Amino acid sequence: MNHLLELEGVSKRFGGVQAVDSVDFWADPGEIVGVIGPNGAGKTTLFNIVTGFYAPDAGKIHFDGHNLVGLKPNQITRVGVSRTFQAVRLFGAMTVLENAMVGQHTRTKAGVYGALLNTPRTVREEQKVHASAIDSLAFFGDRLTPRINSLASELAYADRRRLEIARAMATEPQLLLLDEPAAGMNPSEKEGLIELIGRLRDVKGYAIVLIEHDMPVIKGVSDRVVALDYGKKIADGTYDEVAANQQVIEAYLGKAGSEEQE
Amino acid sequence: MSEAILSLRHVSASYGPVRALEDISIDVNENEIVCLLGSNAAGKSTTLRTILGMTRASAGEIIFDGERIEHLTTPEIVSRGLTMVPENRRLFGKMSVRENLEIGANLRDDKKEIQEDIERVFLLFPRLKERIRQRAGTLSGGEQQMLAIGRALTARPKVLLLDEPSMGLAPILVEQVFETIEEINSQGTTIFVVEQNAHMALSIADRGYVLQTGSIVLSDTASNLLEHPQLSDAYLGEME
Amino acid sequence: MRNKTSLGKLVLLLVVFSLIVAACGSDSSDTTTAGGSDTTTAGGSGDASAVCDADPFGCVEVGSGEAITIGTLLVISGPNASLGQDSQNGVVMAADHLDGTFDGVNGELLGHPIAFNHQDDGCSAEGGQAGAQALAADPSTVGVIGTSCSSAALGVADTILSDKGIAIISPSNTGPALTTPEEHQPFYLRTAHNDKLQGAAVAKFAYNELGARTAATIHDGSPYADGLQAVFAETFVSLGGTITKQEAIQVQETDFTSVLTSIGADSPDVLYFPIFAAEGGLITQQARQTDGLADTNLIGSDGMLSADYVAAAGEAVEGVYLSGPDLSAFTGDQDFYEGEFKTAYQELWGGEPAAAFHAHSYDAANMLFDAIKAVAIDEGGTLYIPRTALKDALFATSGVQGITGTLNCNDLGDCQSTATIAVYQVVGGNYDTANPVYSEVASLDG
Amino acid sequence: MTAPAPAPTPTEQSSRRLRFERIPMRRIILIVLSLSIIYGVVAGSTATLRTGVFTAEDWQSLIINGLARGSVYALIAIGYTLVYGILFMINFAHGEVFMSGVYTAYFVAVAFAGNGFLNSNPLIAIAILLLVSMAVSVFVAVILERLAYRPLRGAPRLVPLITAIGASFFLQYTFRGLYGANVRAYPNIEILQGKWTIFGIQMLKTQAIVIVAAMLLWVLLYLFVARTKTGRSMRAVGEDREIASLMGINVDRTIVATFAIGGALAGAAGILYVFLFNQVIFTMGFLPGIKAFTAAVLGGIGSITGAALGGLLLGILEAVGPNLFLTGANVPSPNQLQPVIAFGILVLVLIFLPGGFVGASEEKRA
Amino acid sequence: MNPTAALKPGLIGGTVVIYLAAIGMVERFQDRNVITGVVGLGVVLILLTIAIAAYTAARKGRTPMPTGALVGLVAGGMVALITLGFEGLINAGVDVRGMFVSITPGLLETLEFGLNPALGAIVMALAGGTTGLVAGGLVGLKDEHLRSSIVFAVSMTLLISLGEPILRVTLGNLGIPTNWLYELGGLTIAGTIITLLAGFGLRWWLMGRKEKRQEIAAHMPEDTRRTWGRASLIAAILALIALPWVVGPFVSDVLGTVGLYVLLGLGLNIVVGYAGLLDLGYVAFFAVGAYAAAIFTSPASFLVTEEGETFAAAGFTNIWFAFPFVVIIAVVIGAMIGAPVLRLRGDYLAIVTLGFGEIIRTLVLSDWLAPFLGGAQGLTRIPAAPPESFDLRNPQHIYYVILAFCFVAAYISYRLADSRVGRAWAAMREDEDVAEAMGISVVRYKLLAFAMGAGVGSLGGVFFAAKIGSIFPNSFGLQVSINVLAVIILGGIGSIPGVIVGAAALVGLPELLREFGEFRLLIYGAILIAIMIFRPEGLLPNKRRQRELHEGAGSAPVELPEGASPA
Repeated sequence: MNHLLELEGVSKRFGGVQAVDSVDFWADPGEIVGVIGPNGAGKTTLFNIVTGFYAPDAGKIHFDGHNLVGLKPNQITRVGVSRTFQAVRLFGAMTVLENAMVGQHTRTKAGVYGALLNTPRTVREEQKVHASAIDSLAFFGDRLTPRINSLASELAYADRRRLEIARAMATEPQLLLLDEPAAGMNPSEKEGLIELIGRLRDVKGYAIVLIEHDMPVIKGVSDRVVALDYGKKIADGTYDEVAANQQVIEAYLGKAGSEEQE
Repeated sequence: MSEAILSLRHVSASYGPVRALEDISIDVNENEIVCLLGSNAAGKSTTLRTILGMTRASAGEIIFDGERIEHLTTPEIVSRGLTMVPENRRLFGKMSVRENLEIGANLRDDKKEIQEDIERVFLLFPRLKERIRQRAGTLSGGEQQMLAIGRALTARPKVLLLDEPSMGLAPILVEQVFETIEEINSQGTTIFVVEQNAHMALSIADRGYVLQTGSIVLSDTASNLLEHPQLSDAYLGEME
Repeated sequence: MRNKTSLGKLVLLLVVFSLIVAACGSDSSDTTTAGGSDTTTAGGSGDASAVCDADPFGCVEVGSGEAITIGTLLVISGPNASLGQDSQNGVVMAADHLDGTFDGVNGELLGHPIAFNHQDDGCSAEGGQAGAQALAADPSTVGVIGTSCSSAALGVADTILSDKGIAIISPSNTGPALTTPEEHQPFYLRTAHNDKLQGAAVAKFAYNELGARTAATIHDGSPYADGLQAVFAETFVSLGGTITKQEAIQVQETDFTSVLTSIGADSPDVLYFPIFAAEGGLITQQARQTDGLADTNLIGSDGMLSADYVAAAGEAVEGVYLSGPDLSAFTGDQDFYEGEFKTAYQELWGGEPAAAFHAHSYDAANMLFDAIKAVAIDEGGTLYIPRTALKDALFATSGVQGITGTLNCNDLGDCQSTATIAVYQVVGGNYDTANPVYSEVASLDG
Repeated sequence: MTAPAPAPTPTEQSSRRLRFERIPMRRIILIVLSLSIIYGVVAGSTATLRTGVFTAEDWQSLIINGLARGSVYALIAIGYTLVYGILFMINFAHGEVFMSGVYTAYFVAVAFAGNGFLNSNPLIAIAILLLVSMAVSVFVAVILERLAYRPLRGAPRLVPLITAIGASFFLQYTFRGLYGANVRAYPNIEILQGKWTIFGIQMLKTQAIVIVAAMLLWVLLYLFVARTKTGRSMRAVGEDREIASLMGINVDRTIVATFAIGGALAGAAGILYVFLFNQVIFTMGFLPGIKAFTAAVLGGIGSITGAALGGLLLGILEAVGPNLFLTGANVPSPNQLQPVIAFGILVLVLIFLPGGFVGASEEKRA
Repeated sequence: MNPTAALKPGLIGGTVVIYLAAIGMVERFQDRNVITGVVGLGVVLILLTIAIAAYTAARKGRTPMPTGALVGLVAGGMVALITLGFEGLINAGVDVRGMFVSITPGLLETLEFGLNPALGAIVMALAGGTTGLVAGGLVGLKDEHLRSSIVFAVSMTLLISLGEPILRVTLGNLGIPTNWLYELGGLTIAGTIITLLAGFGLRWWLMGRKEKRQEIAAHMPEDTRRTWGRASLIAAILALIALPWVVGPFVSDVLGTVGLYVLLGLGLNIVVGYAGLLDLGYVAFFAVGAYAAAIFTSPASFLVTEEGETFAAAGFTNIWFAFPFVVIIAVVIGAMIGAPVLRLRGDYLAIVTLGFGEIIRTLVLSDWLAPFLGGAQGLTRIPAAPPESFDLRNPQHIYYVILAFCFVAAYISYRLADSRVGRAWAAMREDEDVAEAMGISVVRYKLLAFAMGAGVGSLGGVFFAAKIGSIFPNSFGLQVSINVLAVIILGGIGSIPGVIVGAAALVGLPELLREFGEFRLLIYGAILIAIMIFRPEGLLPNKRRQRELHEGAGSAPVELPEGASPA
């Protein structure tokens, strides 16, 4: 129980597919863990299990002393786990600022009465929400801040990815799960992303788990890399260890490829 | 390249505000196997979808068999002899194996020949024959991929497009699938395959293109590409 | 009745308009005054201004050549529209017949044309309110024929119009509450019979004439049907009979076999279902097919006294009893209703009457016309109709022959205070309004 | 844990709160609710049966009755289910499609009755009525698709639903304007009068014919959808529109075909309906439409078998339910509460079996 | 000009006219004078339809005037031919009215302009052609000022004629004589000409001043503009307060009904517009409010005994005391109904709520609960609320009460939209999964929306009961739910001013045209379809909602997920 997030023997089956097969997984405070694996390896399913979107068929999940199994996604967010989505899912009809403000939901309390009566507490809270949203956005330098009043759906693709991270940051998590944050970015944007993820850990102190196909990004940020294939964990270690792992190479390049390499 | 049966000339396409393809040109010659490689979200699937009219090209020409097809609807394009094995198979899960094969031949009326084609598919994939009455949704991953290929074959395409046929399959099955693709090609069907498993794809292909964030960055013969230093940079990252 | 489009004037107007536009401002207005007035003697007497000043609600002033505006407040939309449309037809026909013939053209009253302000009571309280407000707001409204549904009148239309001193005569409100001393509004009258009369008459008929000792009732959730069956049940029990079941159905339903099976379990002597044509027809058919009801007498009331019902029930209608006004008791021109009136109705509206209430509304409109004739004061072509006097004239209606019977309005506005209620039986696919199987002079006082 | 418990840390506090929130309150409420409803139904039913008010024949005829009206619901429900299966929209106006056909055929029936054709050649006459009714319903359904629904493909789901509600009123009042507001009685067809005894059970000829005809139509439809190319295209478009077009299927034409088939069945259902109830009025489509939709949901919307079973079940429940459940509980006018039973069942089914009886669970997580 | 190009719009126009005639609209509308003795509304309807067809076609054509004329000629000719056809059928002894009840002699007379059939047909074709010519001519008119002024003059004249029931009474109340303007429900000829000229002149003048005004507005300093804004707001409120006394009791009554629907619309707007839950059974809460209010106050209620006056002693026989309790009851019932069903998907929820609406209606109608709820006989004699001088049965009085509560509800809506709660709703509406991942308890917020909607809806019920004084089950049918839904959809889902516009258009206008009540639902249906197809965001859209409806591809995943999770 000394890890921040700890999964023990977690499994999930969909019809005929064993999407996640008895996976052990952990992340420590301030650690950046990269999760890699070919398409369909079960990476996103793992995220969905941790964040409560799927209930695991078997296994234990602990986070910061809480048992996460059986909690709803919103409760898991409240205890300090936040995530982004593989296909960016912003609130497209809201402004950039509003998206970030929604992130603050669990950290605030104002209800109907507060809104109606506009009590000093609500006013203060709204100011705090506003400030904290601005703060999250400011983390991305001048990428989002000048656009706080534009619609999320009007942003450039990479900025949408950034906004999704900012929105997740606004929930004030201890653990951030990023699902393919580099997808669709160009090389220089990826550079920026590597730098950003490092900064997130250093400045905010988050533990970060990221799924990524882009190996330079994985290499650039991960303290530790976990490889999945067919729902099983096939490797766990530093980037170099995992990259040298024969099973991983086969999973990635195909058997023929690895044979030719030999 | 006058003998190209399928060519894309300066094609661009977008999803909403995001530019997915930027001025790409590809030629596929008759009886060739051509592969398109690239990392996730590089625009590989978009290329296939654009060829088939499922995504509209915002610019450029697509020429199939001497005819421009970029303005046609999907059924019209299919009727001209072009079809695709989609990513993730996308079978009609509630239909039987036989029905899936029959629906592939939806545009044809020659009942006898359809039957012959179905038998030919069974020759290619004997496993499917055993499961002929089973619902496609209950097949295993490998069987589903076989069925998806079989479904495309019953349309008797001149050019067959395959979208990541290896995805989610065990390595042994991946090899089988690629062997089958070679066999189909040897029977006279032109193949254009999109794949992330670069080595596997290049091992059977004549030529290949490499796509990176919507643009073609490399194109060469398969053997040259296998040796090309930039391939691992662009596609495999720094894994090696 | 219908506005004719005057082509010449229309074209002229278009031409004039385009000329104006072309010339941008040059005006060439020609004002024509509407047709001349012919003076007819009005019944009222005395100095108009004096009478009008004396009347607490003043007078309606109908200028020379202007029309006398009659409001209607009947249900003309929604599922009950055929009921209100039928009544509205009756009113229009009364105006049509002012000149003695049904020719599709309104006759004149005291030398003035009749104009209608048709409002919809929606068969609901809110519809009655809105419609009554609209009529009350129009100072030219002389009187109102309406409402169709008791719920539109009770505490709503009757109050609003009475507060304005506008007489309202309902052709089809039968709810007893409207004419109780507690609820009655001073300007409210009705030519429909009070449920108290009809429900009780039917109960007496069933107990005394048919010899029934057990009875079941069905209502459809309308205050009309519910009220009738309640009065029936009360009277039937007081006569010594037993009510086996009081059931209810939903309107617009079509399958009533489960209700009928439930009722059939007791095999009552009589099934009384005072509802409307559509559901009534289905119940008639389905009752005939229900085991326990083979020998049960089926009785309906004036909501079903229509060709629609007979048609809707098909062959099963044979032998059904229907209560309603005793049209045979009409002492005037026997053939008027069956002959001239019904023929004209079909001619004008393209079909058989959908309900029985066109007759009541025809009578109501004539009552109003007579009262206007009696009190209006004609001064140089301008009519002055004092409102309170008009109401008093209406309440004074007595011994007048209408097609629904003799109209005698009592102090509480029941103009069928003593009515002859008849029960007809359907024989050979039709009921003969000339030959009721039972007739009783019922009085509210008795 | 023998040491005196220290003051709970914030983490423990929130943990305790989470433990409380982990209790599946909703499920508990639902279980309590369902148990009390089951108790009520069982208690009411036993009380009713104990009184012996109703004989076995009564129940028998009620059930036959339920089957007959259920058969009509089933045919209409198939129209909902087909459209839902392919477009994932509730065609709220389907009840009006049903009304339009049979109401129009009424005028043909009257003409036939007038010249005696109806009773001299009843089978031909009925066949013509059926054709007219089906043709008009198909026409209305196809026009509806073309003018009201097709422009909305790909719009958020509620948009076509609201359009359909609008179309429902529009059609209802169009036919009111055309044909009038009165109720109209279909002429009697002599050969349909009277009763038959089948397997020792007495039933009306019309009921027997309606049940058999509906079953026949259902089988025909089932075969059509399972065996024909159009049927296969319909299933394909319902499963995956994009891949269907990749198979060379013309999606638009397939959708039109689906509306047409739903319309044809509604038109046929209309004629069966007047066999049972022989009257038409412009509002007649609304209630059967709502009920057929309920039936489709009961059976699992999207499933043809489900629609048929749902229709029959709803019909029987309506016929038997009020008498069985409520009479014993001494509820006055139990049959007036039919909608409560019908919609109550709908609510319960959707709560406990969101996919209906036949369909697969639609909820993506428990 | 391509003559065949005029065929299609012409035939469409003709079909619409024939449709309008066949459903009886032309004939019923003809009973209403537009210009008395000259033209009735039915003929205006025909000509207007043809004009619209011609106008639309002419705008596309390169030669507007001939195109318009041709379109009009085709449409008019088609109408004429079909009219002749009907004449022929009738003369041949075919009972056309046996089927099409609206094809009456009167209708044919109108369609033939009262002439003999052949002559009438020619005139109809020519009238169509002329109308088309005029419409096409308008398109061709280069002078923007002139064209706009003509259109304005004609529309204003039509509106003034249609507004006769209100305007005549209102002007009468203000002591302005109207005899010169109106006659037998329509405009007089003189009135028509004056109105046309006035309209033309007004528009001409306004257009001339427009540029100048814009210039002034552009140079207005910020605080001056704010002052102006505030001043106009105050003016609007003052106008709202003065309104009932200007327009008289009838229009006040209509305004009260409109206000009631604004209230209901604001409540449903929270459920549908903010939380995105389609509720087709909203009438349930309206009924709960009305019945609860009636039970607490009516002497016919089982709670108020003849002599006991237990509740009277507690002050309950007064609607002012009852209404907070009513709202609490409705909120509780709303939560109870909502809790089990809120996890259902959109259209399933719609049907289930529709079912609940029907269940509630059936229960209030039932004999079973009649001892408590009055059954078919309803609950009557709901007492007037004190003070006596402010009788709520008076439309001019209840107007203020409803107005006040509309303000309260609008304030609630307004405050919520931009609060933490409103953001949670907006997030949930767009993407439930992501909202959940952001820590929003979707079930709780749906329930909150449902309960609040129930509360506002019940408030509507309370004042409905107070306004009418007696309530009957048939006032609480599905129709009410549909009406309220149509109101918020027409105005624009999620938009507060939209609700007001929607209620005015869908409730106010039909109240003023009650004589055409039979076509009300037809028009409702047509409006719902048209709005959904052409302007799904409504007339006065809420900005965010508008984006959601027009977004489509905007929030779609960029590349189809290549490694889609096995869901």
